[in-house]
Amino acid sequence: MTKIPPLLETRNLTMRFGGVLANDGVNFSLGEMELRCLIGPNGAGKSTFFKMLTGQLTPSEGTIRFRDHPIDGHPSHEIARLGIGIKTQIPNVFNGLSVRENIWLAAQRKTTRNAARQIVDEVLERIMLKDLAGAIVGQLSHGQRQWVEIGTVLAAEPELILLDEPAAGMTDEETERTAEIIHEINKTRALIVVEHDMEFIKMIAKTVTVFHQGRIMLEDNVEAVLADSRVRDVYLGKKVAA
Amino acid sequence: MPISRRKFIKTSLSATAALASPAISTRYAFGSDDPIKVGSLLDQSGAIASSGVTMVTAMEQGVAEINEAGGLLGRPLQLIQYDTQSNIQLYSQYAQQLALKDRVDVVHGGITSASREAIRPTFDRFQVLYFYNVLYEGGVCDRNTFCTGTTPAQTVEKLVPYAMKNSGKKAYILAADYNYGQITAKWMTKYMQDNGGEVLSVDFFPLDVTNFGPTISKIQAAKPDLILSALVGGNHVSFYRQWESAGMKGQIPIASTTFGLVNEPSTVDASVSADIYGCYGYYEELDTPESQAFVQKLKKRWPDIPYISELTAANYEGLFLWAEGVKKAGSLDRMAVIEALESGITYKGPSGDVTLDGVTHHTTRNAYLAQVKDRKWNVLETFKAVQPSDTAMVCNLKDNPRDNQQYVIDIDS
Amino acid sequence: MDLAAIVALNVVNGAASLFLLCLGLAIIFGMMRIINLAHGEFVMLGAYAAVIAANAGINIWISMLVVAPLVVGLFGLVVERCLVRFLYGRLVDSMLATWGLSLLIIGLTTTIFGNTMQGVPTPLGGFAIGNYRTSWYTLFLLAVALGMMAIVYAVLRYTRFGLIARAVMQNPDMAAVLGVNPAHIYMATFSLGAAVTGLAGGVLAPVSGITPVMGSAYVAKAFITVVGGGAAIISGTLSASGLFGFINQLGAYFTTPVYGEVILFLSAIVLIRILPQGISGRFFKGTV
Amino acid sequence: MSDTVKLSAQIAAVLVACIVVAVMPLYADLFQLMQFTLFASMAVLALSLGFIWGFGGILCFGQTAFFGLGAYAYAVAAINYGDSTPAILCAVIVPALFALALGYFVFYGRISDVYLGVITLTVTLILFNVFNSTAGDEYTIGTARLGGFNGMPAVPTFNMPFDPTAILYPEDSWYVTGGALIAIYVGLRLLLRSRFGRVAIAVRENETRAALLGYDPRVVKLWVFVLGGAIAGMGGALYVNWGAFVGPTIFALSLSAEIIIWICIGGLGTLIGPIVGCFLIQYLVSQIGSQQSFNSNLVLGAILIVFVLLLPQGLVPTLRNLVAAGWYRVSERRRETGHGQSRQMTAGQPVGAE
Repeated sequence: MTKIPPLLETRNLTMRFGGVLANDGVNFSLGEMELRCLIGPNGAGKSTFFKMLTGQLTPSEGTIRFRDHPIDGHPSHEIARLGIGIKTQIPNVFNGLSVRENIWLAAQRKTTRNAARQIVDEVLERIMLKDLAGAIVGQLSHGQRQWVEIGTVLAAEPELILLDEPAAGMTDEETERTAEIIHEINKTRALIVVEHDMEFIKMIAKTVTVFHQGRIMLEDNVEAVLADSRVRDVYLGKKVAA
Repeated sequence: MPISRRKFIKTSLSATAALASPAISTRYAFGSDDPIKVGSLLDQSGAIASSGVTMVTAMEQGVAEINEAGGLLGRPLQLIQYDTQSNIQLYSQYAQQLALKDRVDVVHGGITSASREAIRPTFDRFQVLYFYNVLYEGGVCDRNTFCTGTTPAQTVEKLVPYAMKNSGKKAYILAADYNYGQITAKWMTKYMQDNGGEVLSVDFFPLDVTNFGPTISKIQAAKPDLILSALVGGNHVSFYRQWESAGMKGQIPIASTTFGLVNEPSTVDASVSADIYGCYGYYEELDTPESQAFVQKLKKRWPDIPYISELTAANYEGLFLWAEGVKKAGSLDRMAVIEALESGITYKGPSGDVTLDGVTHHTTRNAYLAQVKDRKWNVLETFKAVQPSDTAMVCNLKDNPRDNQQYVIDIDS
Repeated sequence: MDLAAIVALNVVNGAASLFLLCLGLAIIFGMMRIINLAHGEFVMLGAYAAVIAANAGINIWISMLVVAPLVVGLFGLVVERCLVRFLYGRLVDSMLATWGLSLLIIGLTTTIFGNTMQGVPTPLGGFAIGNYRTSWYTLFLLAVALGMMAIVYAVLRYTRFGLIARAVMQNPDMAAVLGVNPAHIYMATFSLGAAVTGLAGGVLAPVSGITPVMGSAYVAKAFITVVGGGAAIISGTLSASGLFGFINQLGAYFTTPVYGEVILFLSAIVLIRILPQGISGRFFKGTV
Repeated sequence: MSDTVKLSAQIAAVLVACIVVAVMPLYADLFQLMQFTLFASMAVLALSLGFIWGFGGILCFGQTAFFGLGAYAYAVAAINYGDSTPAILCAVIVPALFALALGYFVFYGRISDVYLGVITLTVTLILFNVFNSTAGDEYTIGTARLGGFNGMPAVPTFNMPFDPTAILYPEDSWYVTGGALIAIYVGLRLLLRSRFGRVAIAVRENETRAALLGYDPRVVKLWVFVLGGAIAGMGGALYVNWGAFVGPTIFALSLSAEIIIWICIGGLGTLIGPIVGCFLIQYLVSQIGSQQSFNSNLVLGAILIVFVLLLPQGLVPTLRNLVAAGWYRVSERRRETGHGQSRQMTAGQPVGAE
C-alpha cells in the first residue's frame, strides 16, 4: 500500500520568543479534505502555530511541509500562492477599502477580470453582505468584518483554509451560518479551525487537536476530547488563573 | 516673440541687440519722470543672510544718495529688492521677475557663486545688465556681467607672501568644500610655490562641519609654519574657537581670505581672532576720508549695523560704477551703458579708486593687508590699483565679446 | 604614541558631542514617537541662552550648565502645551509642525538678535600630550556627556517618573494602567528632552559659531543617529553615537572631512539595513 | 457620491486643466508663464511623492534624490548630446534605476516606517555631499562639468524632438510642463484604477493581509517606488528646462522637507492635493520674499504651524468632505420618500478613490 502524503505536516515545529517557548516540538499532520479543530486555552500557541504555517513567523526549529513541499520560513505571499488561506483572530482586512474591493483583491490574483467579478458576486452572496458591497469595511461592525475576512479567504479559493476563532463575536444565527459554510467548504477543501466555543466545535468537528503550553496535549475524535478530564482541567485551570 | 535662451548665449550680444524681443523694447516707452528701476537680489534670511543684510543697507544708502542728488539723467531711482532666502531656486525665480515683470534696468545681486551662476543666464537671455559685487574665485567672462569684488589674484597674491615673511615656508591649507574654497586653495598653493614655499596638506570641509578636533590634530602632526584658511560660514568659525581652546593660538599664525568678511572679529573672543592676517578690498577701520564718511552715513541710518566689510563697500561702489556708466552713456540703453563702462570708468568710493577693466569686466582696485588686533582690523599695508590679473589670463571681452562662461583658471600653466 | 592618544581623544570627543546632541532627541523620539525637526533649533536656543547669559555677566559655567537647559526646557514646555500635544500619534503632522516651528524659531531669533552673535570665549585652557596640544574643554565635554548619561540613566532607572516613562516606552497604554495621566508624562518628557538638548547647545556654544541657522548642521545627523540607535534611550543612543562618532572622526582623520561624512552616512544606511530596529532593538532589548 | 459622479468630476477637472494650460499664454505675461512653468515642474515632483506615499505607503524623506538625479542626468546628457530628446529619457531612466537599486535594498530588507525615511534622507545627504565636492575639472562627464556647489549653469533647454536647432519658446515650455503634469496625473489615475493600482493600495492598507492573499508586498512597493523615482526624475528635467541651471542644493534637506509640506497641506492620499499644495506654497514663498518687513522664515513657519493645527487633513480632503457632506444632504432629501441607503455607505469615501 502506497502511503498518500498528508496535505500538511509539521515536524518538531518550535518557536521561541526570547526565553519563552510558544511552540515546542509540534508534530502535526492533516490529510487532504480533512476538517480539524484546534482548541486550547489562550497562550497555548495556536495563533503562533497559524503564523508559522502562513509564513508570518519563521520557526526557530522544525519543518513544515505542504503537499510534500517545504514551506517553513517562506514568505507569506508564496505560501498563499501555494494555496493556504487564513482568517486571523482579529479581523485583518483592508479597512480603507469597500467590501467588494476586499473580496475582489482576493479573487483577482489568479483569474481573469470576468471570472473574478463572478467569484466576488458569489462570495458576497455567500457571506450575505451583498447589500453592503459598497460600504467601507472600516466602518462595519466587528462581526461584519469577520464575514468580510471569511469572504476574502473564500474568494482566494485556497486548498487549505485556516480559521482562527471564526465564531467569536457572532450571533447564534451567524454562528450557525458559519458552521454551515464550513461544512460546505469542507466538501472540497481542507480546514483547520481554532475555536473556544464548544457548542460550535460540536457542530463542526470530527477530529480535535488540543494545544497546551505550546505542545499537542491530545488528539482524538470530538467526543473523546470533550470527555477528557485533562482538557477540562486545562480550560478550568486557565479560568482559575484568570 | 520671446527669444530662445541658447540663441542668446551663442550669438554675440551686440548682434542680438537687434533681435530684442518686444517685451524688452517696450522698456523705453517710459516717460522721463518714471523712475529708473534698480533690481537687487540678496539673501536677507537663511544661512547667507549674515552677508546679505549689510549689502542691502549699502544698496539702499546708495540709491538714496543718488536720489538726493537729483537722480540719474533727471530721473529718480527706484530700488526693487527681493529676499532670496538663501535659496537658489528663488534666485532664478526673482531674476525672471526682475527681468520680465519689473523690467528693471540693472540688477545688482547674488552672493554665493552658485547664486550668480543660476541667475547670470537669465539676465543674458532677457538682456538685463548685471552687477555681481562680491569677492569670489574669479573667471567669469560675460559681456553682460560686471564683477566688482576682489578675486584671488588681488588678495591672495599679497596675503601669502606677507604671511610667509612673518612665519615660514611650510603652509597647511584649510578651505570650504565648494568652488570658492577649492579654487582659492589652488591660488594659495600657487603663491606659496611662487614664493619658494611648500604646501603640506590641503583639507576641504563641507559647510556644515563644526568639529575640527581631528583637523587640529592633523595640523599639529604636520607641523606647518603657517595656516592658510578659506573656511566659510558660521559653522566654520568653530575652527578658530577650537584652535584657540586647544592652546594653539600664537603657536602657528593664521592667514585667511574669508575670516572677517562678515563680522567674525566682533563675534568671537578677542583672543580667538587676534593676529589673524587678512587681505580685502575694504575694512571699516580704513581711515581715508571717503571710508570714514561712508561708515558714518551707514551707522547714522542703521545704528545697529554689523561690521561693514568689503561686501558692503563693493556693493555700494558697484551701484555707483553703474551710475557713472549711465551718466557717461547719457542713456539707459544697455549696450550704450556697457560700452561706457568698458571705456574705463573710475569711481572714488570708500575703498579708494575703483576702475572697471573693460577687457575682463572686473575691477582694478586697492587691496589692504591687515591683521586683527583687539577685535579690529589693523591695516598694515596698502596696495594701490591691483589688477584682476587672474581673470585677465583667460578672459578678453574686447577680442571675444561673445564669450560667456566662468573659466576655471588653469593655475599650473 | 602621543599621536594615537590624541586621535583616540578626538574620536571619544566626537562620540561624546554626538551623544550629547542626540540624547534629547532620543528621549523625545524614543518615548513619544515624535520626530522633532526643530531639534537643531533647540540646540541653537541653548547656545544663545548660554551666550546671552554669559555676556550679561553670569558665570560662564552657570550659563552653560544651568541657564541653557532651564531656558530651553521651559521653552519645550511651552511648545509641548501649545503645539506638540495636539500631534501625538500623528508622526507626519508632528514633523510638519516641528519643521514649521524650526523656521519660526530661526526667524524669531534673527529678528531679535540679528544674523550673528557675539560668542563667549572657551573656558579652560589647553594641555599637551607629547607634541600635541588639545583643550581641557574636550575633556569637559566628555565629562558632561558621561554625567548626562548617568543622570538620565538614574532618572529612568530609579525614579517613579523613570519607571512610568519606561513603561510608556514599552507600551503607551501602560501609563493609564499605572494610574498616571499620560499627558503629564508626555509634557515632562518633552521638556526634559528639550532641556537636555539645550544643555548640549549650551556646552557646545564656546566651541561653535553662533548663528540662528547653526541648528541645521545638527538635525540630520542627530536624527540618523537616534534612529540607528533604536528605541532604547541610553544604550541605543550611546552605541549609535559611539559607532558613528568613531567612524566619522576616523574617516575624517585618515581621509578628509567630506569622506568622513559620506562614510558616516553610508555606515548608517548599512546599519539600518542590517538592524532595522536599530542597535538597541537587536542587542539591548528591554534596556533603557 | 457615486462612482460615476466621481469619474465624471475627474474627467471634467482634467478637461478644465487642459483648457487652462492651453489658454494660459493668452492671459499671462511672460513672467507669470515662467513662474507657472516652475510651479508645474515642482508639482510633478510633488505628485511623485504624493503617489508613493499616499498610495504606496512609502514615506520617503528623500524624494529630492530622484528629482536631483533626474535634473543632473538631464543636464549632463543635454550638454553632451546637444539634443534634449535623449536627455529627457536619461532623466527618467537614471533615477528609476537608482530607485530600483535603493528600493531592492530597503524593501527586501523589510525596512519600513521611519527607518525607510531615514535611509532615503541619508541617501539624499550623501548625494548632496558628493555633488558638492565635484568642483574640479576632473569631475567632467563627456563635455559636461559637474561644477560642485556652483552647479551647472546654462544647460540647454528643451528642443523639438530630435531637432536641437528648434529650441522651445517659453510658451512651448509651458505647454510641455503643464501637459506633462496633466499627463502624469491622468496616467496615475488610470494606474490606480488598474489591477496593479488596486493591489498597491491594498498593500498600503494592510501589508500582512495582502501577503496572506498571495501578493508580494516587496515587489508591489518596489514598482511603486521605481515609478515614483521615474516621475520625480521627469520633474527634475522639467525643472532644469525652466531655470537652465542645476546645483547640489537640489538635494538639500530643506527641499525634501518642503515636498512633504506640500503634500500635507494639499492632502495625503489624493493626487490633486500635492499639486494644490505645491502651487500654494511655492507662490507663498515667492511672495514672502517680496516683502521686507518680516523675516521670511518667520512668516512661513507660522503659516505651517497654523495649518497643521487647523487643517490637519489637508486642503483637498477637507474640501472633499465638505462637498460630500453637502451632496449627501441633497441626495438624502431627494430620496426621502424612497428607500434610503444606510448612512455608513454614503458618508465615507474609499481610500484612494478621491
